[in-house]
Amino acid sequence: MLIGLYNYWVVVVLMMIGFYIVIAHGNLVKKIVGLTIFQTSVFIFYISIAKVEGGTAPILHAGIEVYSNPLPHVLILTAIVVGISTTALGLALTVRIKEAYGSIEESEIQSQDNQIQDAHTQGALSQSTESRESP
Amino acid sequence: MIGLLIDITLLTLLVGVAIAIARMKDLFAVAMLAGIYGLLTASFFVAMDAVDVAFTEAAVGAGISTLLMFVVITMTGRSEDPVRHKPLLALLVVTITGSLLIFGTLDMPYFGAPDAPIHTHVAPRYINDSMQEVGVINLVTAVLASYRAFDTFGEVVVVFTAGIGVLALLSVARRREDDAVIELVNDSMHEQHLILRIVTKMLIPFILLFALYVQFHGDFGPGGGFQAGVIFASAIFLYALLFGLSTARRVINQSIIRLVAAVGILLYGCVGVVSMLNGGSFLDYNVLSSDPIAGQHLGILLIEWGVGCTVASVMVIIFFNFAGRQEDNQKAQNEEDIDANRAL
Amino acid sequence: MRHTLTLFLTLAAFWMLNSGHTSVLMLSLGTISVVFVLYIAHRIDVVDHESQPIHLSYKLPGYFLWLLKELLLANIAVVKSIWLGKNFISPAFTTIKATQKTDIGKVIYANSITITPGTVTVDLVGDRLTVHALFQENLDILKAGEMDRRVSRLEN
Amino acid sequence: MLIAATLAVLVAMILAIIRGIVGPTLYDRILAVNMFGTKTVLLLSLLGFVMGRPEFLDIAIVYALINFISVVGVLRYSGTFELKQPSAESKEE
Amino acid sequence: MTLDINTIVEILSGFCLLIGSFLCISGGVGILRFPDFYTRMHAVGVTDTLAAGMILVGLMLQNPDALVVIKLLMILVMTLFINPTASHALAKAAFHNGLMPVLDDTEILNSKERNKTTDNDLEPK
Repeated sequence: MLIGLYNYWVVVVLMMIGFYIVIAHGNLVKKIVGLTIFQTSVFIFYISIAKVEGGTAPILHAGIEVYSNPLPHVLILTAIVVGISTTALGLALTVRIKEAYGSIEESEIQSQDNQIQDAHTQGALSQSTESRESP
Repeated sequence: MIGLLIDITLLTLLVGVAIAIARMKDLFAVAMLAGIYGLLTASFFVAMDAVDVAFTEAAVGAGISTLLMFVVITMTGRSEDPVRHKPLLALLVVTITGSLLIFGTLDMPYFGAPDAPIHTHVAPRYINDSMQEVGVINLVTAVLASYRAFDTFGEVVVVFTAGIGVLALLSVARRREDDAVIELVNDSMHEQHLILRIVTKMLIPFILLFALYVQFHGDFGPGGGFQAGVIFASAIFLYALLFGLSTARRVINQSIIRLVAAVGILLYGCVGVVSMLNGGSFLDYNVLSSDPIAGQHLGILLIEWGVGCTVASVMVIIFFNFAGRQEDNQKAQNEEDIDANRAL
Repeated sequence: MRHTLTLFLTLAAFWMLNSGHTSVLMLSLGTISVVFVLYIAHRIDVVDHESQPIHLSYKLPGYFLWLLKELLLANIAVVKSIWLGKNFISPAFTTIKATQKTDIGKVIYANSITITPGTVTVDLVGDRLTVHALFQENLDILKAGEMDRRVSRLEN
Repeated sequence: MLIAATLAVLVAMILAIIRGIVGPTLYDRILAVNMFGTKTVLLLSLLGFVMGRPEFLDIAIVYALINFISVVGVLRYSGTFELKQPSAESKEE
Repeated sequence: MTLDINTIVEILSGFCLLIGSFLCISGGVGILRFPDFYTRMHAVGVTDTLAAGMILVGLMLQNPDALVVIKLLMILVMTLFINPTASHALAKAAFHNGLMPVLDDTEILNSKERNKTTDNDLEPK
């Protein structure tokens, strides 16, 4: 019982660690690392499912009867390469955010955004009062 | 038994490393640990018989991803802000979700059970009949390139799109650098990193050839276009790291690389279209040749080649853009520093 | 030209040893790959006497045997100090002179020092090697210059 | 014996991870990662034999290569690669 | 009792693996026990060269398949070729960035504080 489901529990734990990093940390790079951990936990889940007791790698060989399931391997193989591409995209966005805001901490970005928003609303207010006064 | 022990040890180590990653503030250390995490995952994949996947994860998780992380950290700053957003609330959310998920796993078939639902639908066909239908002894390649070729096509397009995305976000118009300057920088670098340089010079042709070997032997053992592309790209990274980005840009033409990325996908798509013209359905290789098995072999060879081209060039594009951006930032920083010094 | 030829031969050998397939298709793919890699290697300019040290090749095996013996001895010393604890090490640090004339000779020397546990080449500037050693004795042996002489002998 | 060797490699991996986590300097961490990479290569070679299919050694070769590339990359981007003027002569002697 | 060639090879292989395992663990202990970065590097050198060599040779003796032996040999050559280079690069980078080695015994005793100071030096701004 304990051994039989151990893999899945580890997957859940890893997934939750990744999830925790994503929601509890403000640094964008750290968040991306968290996402990577999350992603990897899914990979581990799929590969664990594919394992067959007593089987070997799904490459045919004379005299071997039991093979692990090749389908999840295919899905994960492509997912890894796609994963690095999307991670790269995320990192590229981070770099641009750093250049635009001067910081990659979520709270700071938020406060800068709020300031801009405030400035806009104030500007809009004063503009509207001006326009009301002008005629 | 030993298999189980290795499995459990590796998984426990993974959890340990993940927790360490979560707790660390120094992002460089986080990236290093992420590299270890990638190596561990790859070892786990080998222990789980997923040799092809381990192949890819080795190059991606431990190599490229760590490298990109490092380039980005040099641009965005090394330390993390100590302020956390309501860690208790986050912990609560995570615990609840985790316990629900663990409750869910209680219904899962036990690990390695041969009669689990996943092993009863399509897998037997792949394992038993693919030798007659596709004629490739590596079942992963058979499924990847033949049974699920359409799916793989989508994945390659996603990789390509991500490459374009990075290009759009990070590419900067580059002024042509003076050859003499590059030459000068190179010479001084050569003095400084004599050993690294000479060893790298010896190594690079072999890494490149190894990548091509992996590309063409995907039918017989672990390997194929994805793995080959990543390894090929890492050889070029190594070159760029040691001989400078401008040298690498000069010898490896950027527009050709972009062209190759597109050609790879086109090659893949064209194989599908040709099989349609020959009267089959999209990506049905049986009709490519008079003998279905020969047709399958030809089709797999071509699309793997397409995949390899696209993956390799997209990885190179991604890396060159990140590194180029970093170099520009560095230059700007240096100039600012000099100005500041002058002002003082 | 000579270097291109040797690179071609080593690459071809590398392919054959890795692949082990002798069907016509695999062999022709192999040839194409090797030629392609040769083209790239020339383009990125990594084919020269440094990456293809053929002029040293016939003397190397003898040197490696000697190095192997040194390696065994050095390992025993380091392993002993690992288990005995930190009181048994006497880290030392110095600069020594390399007498090799060519870059490749210096690289072989520096790497031989590093590969022997107990000594690490920390820096290589001109003909001066900065070496860090776990024991003072290691440095004394290095300064006696046996390894240096052997590597120099490889060169000519 | 194979199993004993596998376990020994696993133990060495654990010790390397501890060094990687403890640090204290960046270089210690890189050293730990480098050692961990070598251990992974050994583990993979051993795993093939333990599981009875030793023909997948290509993966171990890739690891050896990638390990080198990542160490070089890390050094290049940890801001330690563009060397200041060598200060070797002024030290010692 | 006759010792045929297979048994001898088997015993030899077991012996190599045993030595390799011992060296592996030694290296692991060394990287934890040694006082500073440079000395740790020597400990890693042990595992990287002889331990890897022993284990790989032990594996070569296990399997008569030529292709497998060649690949193991290739891994061995690569390890012996690449590892010293990587170690050197690392040591050089550390040295040029002001990480000074701990030299005599009195300093080793103070290595705790030393390590702390180096950490602070590297602390991000």
